[in-house]
Amino acid sequence: MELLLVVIIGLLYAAGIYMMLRRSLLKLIIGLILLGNGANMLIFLLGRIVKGKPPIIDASESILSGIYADPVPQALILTAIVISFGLQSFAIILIKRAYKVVKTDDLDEMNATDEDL
Amino acid sequence: MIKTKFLSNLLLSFIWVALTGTFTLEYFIFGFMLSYALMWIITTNRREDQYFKRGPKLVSFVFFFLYELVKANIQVAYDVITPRYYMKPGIIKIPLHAQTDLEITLLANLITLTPGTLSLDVSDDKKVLYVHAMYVRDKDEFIHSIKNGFEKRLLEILR
Amino acid sequence: MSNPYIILPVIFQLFTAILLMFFWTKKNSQKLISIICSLITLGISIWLITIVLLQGIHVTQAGGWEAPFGITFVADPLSTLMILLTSISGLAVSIFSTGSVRNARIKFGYFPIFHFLLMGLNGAFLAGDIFNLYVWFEIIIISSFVLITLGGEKAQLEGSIKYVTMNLLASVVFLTAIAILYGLTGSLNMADLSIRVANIENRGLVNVTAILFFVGFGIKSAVFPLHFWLPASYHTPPPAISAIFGGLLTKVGVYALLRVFTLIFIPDDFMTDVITWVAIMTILTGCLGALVQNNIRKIFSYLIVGHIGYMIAGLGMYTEAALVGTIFYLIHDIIVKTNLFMVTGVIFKLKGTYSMRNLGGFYKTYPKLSLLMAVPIFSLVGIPPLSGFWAKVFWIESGFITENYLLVFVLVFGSFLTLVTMAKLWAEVVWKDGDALPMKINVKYFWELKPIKRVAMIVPIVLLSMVSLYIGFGAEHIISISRLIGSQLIDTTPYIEAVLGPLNAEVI
Amino acid sequence: MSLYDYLYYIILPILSVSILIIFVRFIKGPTLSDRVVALDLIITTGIGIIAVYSIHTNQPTFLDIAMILALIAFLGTVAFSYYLEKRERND
Amino acid sequence: MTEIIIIILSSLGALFILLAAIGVVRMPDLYLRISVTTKAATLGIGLILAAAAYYFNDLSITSRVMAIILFMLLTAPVGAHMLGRASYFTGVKMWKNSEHDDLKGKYHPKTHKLASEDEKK
Amino acid sequence: MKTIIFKTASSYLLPLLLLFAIFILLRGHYLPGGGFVGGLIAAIAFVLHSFANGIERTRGIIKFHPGFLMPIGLSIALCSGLAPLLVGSPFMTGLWYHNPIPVIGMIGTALIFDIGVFLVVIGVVLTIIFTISETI
Amino acid sequence: MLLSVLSGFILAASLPLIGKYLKEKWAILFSLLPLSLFIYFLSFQPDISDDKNLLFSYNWVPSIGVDFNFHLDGLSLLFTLLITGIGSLVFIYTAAYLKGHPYLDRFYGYLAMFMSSMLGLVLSDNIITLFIFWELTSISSFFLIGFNNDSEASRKSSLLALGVTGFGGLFLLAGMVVLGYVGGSYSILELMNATDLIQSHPLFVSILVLVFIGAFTKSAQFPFHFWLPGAMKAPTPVSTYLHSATMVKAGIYLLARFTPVLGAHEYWNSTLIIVGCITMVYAGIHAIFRLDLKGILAYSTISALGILVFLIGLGTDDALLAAAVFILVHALYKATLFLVTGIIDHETGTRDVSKLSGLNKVMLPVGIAAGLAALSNAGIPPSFGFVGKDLIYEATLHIGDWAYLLTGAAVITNICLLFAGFLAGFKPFLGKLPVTYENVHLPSPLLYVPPLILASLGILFGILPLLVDDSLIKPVVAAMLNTSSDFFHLQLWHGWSTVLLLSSITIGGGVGLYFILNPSEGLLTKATRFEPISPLSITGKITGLFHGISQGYTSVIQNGYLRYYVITILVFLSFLLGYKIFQGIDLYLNVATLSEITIYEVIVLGIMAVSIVYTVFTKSRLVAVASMGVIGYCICLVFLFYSAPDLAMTQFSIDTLTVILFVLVLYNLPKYLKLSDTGSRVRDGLLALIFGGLISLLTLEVLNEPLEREISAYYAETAYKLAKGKNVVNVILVDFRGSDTMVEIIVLAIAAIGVFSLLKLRLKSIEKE
Ligand code: NA
Ligand code: NA
Repeated sequence: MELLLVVIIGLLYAAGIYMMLRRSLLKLIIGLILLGNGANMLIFLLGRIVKGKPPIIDASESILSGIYADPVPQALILTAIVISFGLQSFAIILIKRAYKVVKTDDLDEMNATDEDL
Repeated sequence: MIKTKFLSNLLLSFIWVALTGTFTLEYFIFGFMLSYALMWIITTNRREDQYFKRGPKLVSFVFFFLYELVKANIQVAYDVITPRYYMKPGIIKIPLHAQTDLEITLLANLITLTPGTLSLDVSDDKKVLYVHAMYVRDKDEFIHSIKNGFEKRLLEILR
Repeated sequence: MSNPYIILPVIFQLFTAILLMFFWTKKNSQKLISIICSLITLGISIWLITIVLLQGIHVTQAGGWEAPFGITFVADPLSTLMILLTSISGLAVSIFSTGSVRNARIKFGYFPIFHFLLMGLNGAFLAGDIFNLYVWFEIIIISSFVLITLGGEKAQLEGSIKYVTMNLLASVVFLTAIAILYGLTGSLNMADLSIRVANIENRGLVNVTAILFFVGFGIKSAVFPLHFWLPASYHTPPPAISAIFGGLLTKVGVYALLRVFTLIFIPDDFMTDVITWVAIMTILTGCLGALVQNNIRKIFSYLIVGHIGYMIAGLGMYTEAALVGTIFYLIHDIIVKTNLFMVTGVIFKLKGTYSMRNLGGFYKTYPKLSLLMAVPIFSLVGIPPLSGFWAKVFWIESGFITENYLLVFVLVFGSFLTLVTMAKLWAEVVWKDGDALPMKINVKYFWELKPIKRVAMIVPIVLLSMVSLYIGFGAEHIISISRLIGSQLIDTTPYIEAVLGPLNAEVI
Repeated sequence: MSLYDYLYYIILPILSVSILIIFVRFIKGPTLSDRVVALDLIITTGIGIIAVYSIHTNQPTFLDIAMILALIAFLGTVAFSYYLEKRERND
Repeated sequence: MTEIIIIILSSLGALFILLAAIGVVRMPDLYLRISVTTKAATLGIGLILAAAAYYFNDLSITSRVMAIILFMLLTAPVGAHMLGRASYFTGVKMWKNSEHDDLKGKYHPKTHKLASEDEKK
Repeated sequence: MKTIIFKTASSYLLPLLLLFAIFILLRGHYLPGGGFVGGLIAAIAFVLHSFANGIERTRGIIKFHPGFLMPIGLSIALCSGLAPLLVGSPFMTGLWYHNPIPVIGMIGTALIFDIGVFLVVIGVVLTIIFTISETI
Repeated sequence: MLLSVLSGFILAASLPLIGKYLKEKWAILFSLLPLSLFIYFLSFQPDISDDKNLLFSYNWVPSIGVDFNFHLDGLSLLFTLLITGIGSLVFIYTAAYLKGHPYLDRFYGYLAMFMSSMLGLVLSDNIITLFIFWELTSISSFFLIGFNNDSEASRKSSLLALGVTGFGGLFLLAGMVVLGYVGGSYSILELMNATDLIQSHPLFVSILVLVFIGAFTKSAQFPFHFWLPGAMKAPTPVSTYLHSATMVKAGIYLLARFTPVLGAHEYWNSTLIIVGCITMVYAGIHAIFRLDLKGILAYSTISALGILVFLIGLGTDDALLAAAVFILVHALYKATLFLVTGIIDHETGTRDVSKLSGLNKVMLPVGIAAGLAALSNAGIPPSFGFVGKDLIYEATLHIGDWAYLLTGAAVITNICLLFAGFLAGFKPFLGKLPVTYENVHLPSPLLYVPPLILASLGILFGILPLLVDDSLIKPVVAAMLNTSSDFFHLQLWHGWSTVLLLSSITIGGGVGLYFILNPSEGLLTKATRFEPISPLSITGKITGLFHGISQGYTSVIQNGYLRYYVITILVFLSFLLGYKIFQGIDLYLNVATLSEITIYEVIVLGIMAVSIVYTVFTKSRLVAVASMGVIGYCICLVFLFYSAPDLAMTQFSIDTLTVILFVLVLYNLPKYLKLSDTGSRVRDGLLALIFGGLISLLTLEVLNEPLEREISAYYAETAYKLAKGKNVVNVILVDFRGSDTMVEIIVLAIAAIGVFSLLKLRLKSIEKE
């Protein structure tokens, strides 16, 4: 199963990159989101995957015993997801505003700040 | 309206208890207080009708609904899995007896929940309901079946 | 030494930001709160660096969970120094902002975000946990996103799109690196990682992970060829914002590089080569870029890049002396760059333009101001014995010792380009007789400001100029702190022992 | 065949295949509304998968996710409808 | 006995979902797809959830399952209605064999007000 | 969107979802859930309501700007983290009230912290969505 | 001592307070500073002639061995006396020259700064401190050359001067640092004891090169000489003080100072001889063709500096003696000529030598000063210049193999210098006074007394060389040789010898040339034909080219296209990753560690893969957003299958919220346009696949490694017992790693504020700064 996940992660990274290299602002943001998803999956996979044993202590027990999923990557991903959500929302609004002000979605037309030596 | 509010309050407390899955007095009281607070937060003017004396009708309505559900599901299933289409779809205007928002909403939802029909919209003057139906052999008969079936039974419970 | 109060610089900034949020539209209260709290933070930072220098490294284990299980905050000389510098710059920019930032921006959260940014910086410096470092970085970038777009002007938005994109890319790379590091070690505590990474047998994987960290932090510190966002964006927001960005943001990347590449990864030969080449190209790109600009803020933006190259060069040589140079330069650069961007703000308020071609006449009209401007400008050039000078002594020596002749040459050449650029700027802006520029209606000129605002714009420049003069003339003190830090970067045992407790020989 | 095997080897695959079939509609469209219907149905089917999975792994906690999913599916549909209506009105 | 009930419930549920899946692909127009799928799926999920409730046989879980079902019964038709209505005035066409369209012309093109009678010209 | 059906449904959904949100918040320490997801659900509840009734109505319910929830939530979270400093423990050390409270369970700084998270998340999501909706 | 060195800085710093009052009427008071310093340094003379080395120690940066240790020996004494002596006269002269100038106080400030820097430079024992003062002289020079900052030419010249000297200075810094490293100390006194160590070190050549670049740029040696004529744009006192008498001699001082450390080495000698020789001849010939008095003097200065470098390069006792004398000689006559030129310029308004004549009739004392200086310049007895020239020939004649060639060069140079001296010293004063200048008056004594003093000294030392012999020159030579020297006595008359013959040839040639060659526009034009190949214009071209390259490079690198930036970053990252993965890792796959594959996972991941591809390639924005929704839900299912219910919940909620956001925003965005061509799509696709592939490969390799579970095990153990929670993930979030969560919600809050202000804040047009 890890093999498939590895492929998917690679695919997410590749798709994210590809989208970032397009000229549309919107695709850029989509690309970043895909990359973020890829990174989260990567953390998840590299924390090693365990099927059907969430890191929740049974009502009758006081420690987590046997085989269980590593809770640390889950906590990290949770934090990362939430943070990306904040950043992504901001980025999404940014493109909206940029479109309104610059009046184009074409990134190639947004290079005024680099010109004018 | 105090009674209505009290009822919804009780209902919400009940849901709380159901959610937590612990039927004890403390949980119930806590839920009651919680929903009381929430209702205070969300209160806008809303009309609600009395709530009691509808028990038996409710039960029979449920069975009626389930029957309709299964029947229509089978009909649709047959149409879905067989290669030919047997349906005669269309959007039908159904005049409403239901008046309050709650009545209309419940009716519309129930209609949608049965396979083959879909409440598309209610006119702004709340006089008619537009329903998309799969099997409209006869338009009038269809309207009649809705009005005598769902609407009548539903209104009996609600009024 | 355990001391729960070392996170005060973070907590207090957070407190300030929250307090400011409660005063959302009350601009005068916000200004007052910001200045007072910045002063208090400065006091806290001074206290912190004093106890660290006197008593050694202090740590606190957040939540009371022993390392490596909880999140550790470490106040070592490097981090407390960075916090002190942040507080100094922060105070200066806070005062400067009260005079220069227009009310519209203040009413839309300028000050709270500003203090969130400072909090993020302090947090990043104290973080002793790699993932915690990541979250602090996110605080920094999101606050900088908000600040750089605050006002939503066309140039701001265009610049910020590049800024945002590349910083988010950096975050992804950083996160990827953390994922792999966790996959290899199962740990996140940096001191713990130091030991665990050293014990990994598959060095290939370790080196690859190091590359990811290098690129992630490299983007943030704007090294070639990862620097593009900086010249594209730093000149777009209001000067106060540019000031705090120019002074501190990229340095956080440098800090992270220093930390990670001394504590967790010791660069192998390939990595030092890469760092060296990156440094060379960064210096050239930044300094050459600065040479041809006309907008004075862009000049300084490019110089930021070039001078980041210097600091990276110190890392590339990887000797204690070179690292000492880097630390020294870091101290100088934070103060001076912040100051210069504030100076550009004053220039703009006086003339209504950033264009070197159109500027002029400062020598005649504002001689005292010119004199004041001379301090940061010539400090930046590194006219000895001003603050930019001393680090070069360390680098050149290390460069010759490690036989990095090309690097030394480029360092020297970069200094030369900086000199020429600044001399040109001086000749154009200060000496040249400026044309009478048409008044712009959208600019609130310096003389239109209330006297208190004018004072608020000048005082921080004086303050930072004095600090940079002190760095230059009191070099002895700065060097001895840099020395201490440099030695602790090379010998990380004190750091690790402060976090994990005394180590037994076999672990090391 | 035990209950677990039955769920694992019969029911879960059926549900997965259902998702796959629905996904065909998602890809085909042709209108956005079709895709939204498909999306909604995918989520709904997901609830089913979760329920079966919770039986299979004996983890009732998974059912809580089902609750959230139900909520989410509705929200998504509403948002898309909201968008469609806004877009149409302004065109 | 428990197992058999669970197997029956879950099989029925899965079949209904499969039915909805096939329906959503096979039905010729959007309204039919909405129509077929919303309830087939709701019914199917209801059954599977019931199976789960039966399996765990725990009051808190049963109540939770009831809550989910209730919630779905409440939201699914509302969602269907919203989407159907939005689609209608974004111009999603009905299947060519459809016979009646009482909605035609009832929406005010600008305000989206829905009339109950034909507008008097 | 002026549809009677949705409007009516939303006014029943709102309290239901809010209850659910608090439920998720409180159980987080024992089962999946917690302040974050709880906050999201609460926010979604309001968002749904605003879709159906317009933002003004929803605003009327909340009675103050949702953004205000952010500093409040942050203050709560910060206080829960600072409390241990008063007794000389490190930042964010869990302090627990030793007797479990009926219904809610164990009361401790962690729970208070989670409530802070809950409020912040509501404030954030509502600020974002409402601002966008208002400026469309 | 420290106070006396820094007094100039103190004066400059106090100007904002006192400058205003002084500049009006009491400007002359400024000269008290150099004057008192002159007396102060003169008071050390007896000690120095007693072969005492005076060391004054002050701490500064002990941790790297940088200090204010001032070392006074013969060499530094000579220079301090020149600096303060000529300084006093220049300060006095300035009071009249720039009388009433609005920025007179600033001018004195810069002059004082310069004087202090120069004193520091020649007194420092520490080579880093020496360098610091060295740079300060460049900076003060920059301010002084650019003093007339309204004029573009002034600004350009000052930039050029700073550019060249700054360039050299940085190399010098490198040289000093390496020298310190190699020699183990920054103290010159200690370095002198480490000569063997230094000269045998592999870095010795680097040190030489670096020090030479520093010295040559400062002392205007070919091909770095071109900044000096431009520097004459500065007011005359500056030209006098900095660009003839003192600053340009800093390079000479440096070479002289390091002679005991780096000297007596083949590379040292030959480089200096060659460079000095070229410079003296080249600049000497150049001087002939000038019309501008200052231009003539500038080139003759360069030539004279060439002679000094040349002499130091010869390195013999004779040569060093000659150098020591010539430093003094040149300072005296060149300062005089500059001051005189200033007077002429001041009074007549021109410096064009072809237009000037007969000024003796209106300003005789000035003419006397000029004439005396010209004599000394020409080396005509009984001037001190004669003594100096003799010594030069003495030195060149005894050099061995190359004696004739080098002597020839010296003769040619001296002829040119003589010619130049006559041109500046005699030509304006002799002959007929043009009508235009009949109203010219003798200026204030403050202007003509200083040159008169200097010129008279030039004659006085010639007549009585004993005055300076033991007292000044001998200690200088001793310092350069690092031994006491008693091998000579300066004298005017050596008797009949080859040297005398050479002197006569020089004088005859020069005087002849003076009468044959009349300075005119025509000559100048002929000379300017060679301008395109002069170092100045070559440097100009190189600078231009360099500027062009910088511009091109910058606009190529910073081209404004975001995607090229991203591509660059990714290519860089992929290259490094790829290189390290394939070079440093054994690639293998450990199948045993992998878990089984089930049908439903395959389906979910398959759908996910298709959705990813679909998101990328769909032409509709909404479909892309919806597909992202699908991707998100598939990820949730993966989280769910692999025991992460909290994650699944959160991902679900967040994903949906993101979709909502997109949907709300999309409504304002334009439709996708197909903007990129197939070529770039293929390129981007390849890059993306390579990067994705590398990440996959890396992931697989990491999966082979065993994972330490110590930390998770601790959490599993203590989550309930100590942290009182059963959902370990949540316990981590709110307790074990609560700080992360704290930060996380702050990120959210900031983002919300950002969204709010981004959408709501509309600057009024009046607020858009
Ligand atoms: Na180390
Ligand atoms: Na949770």
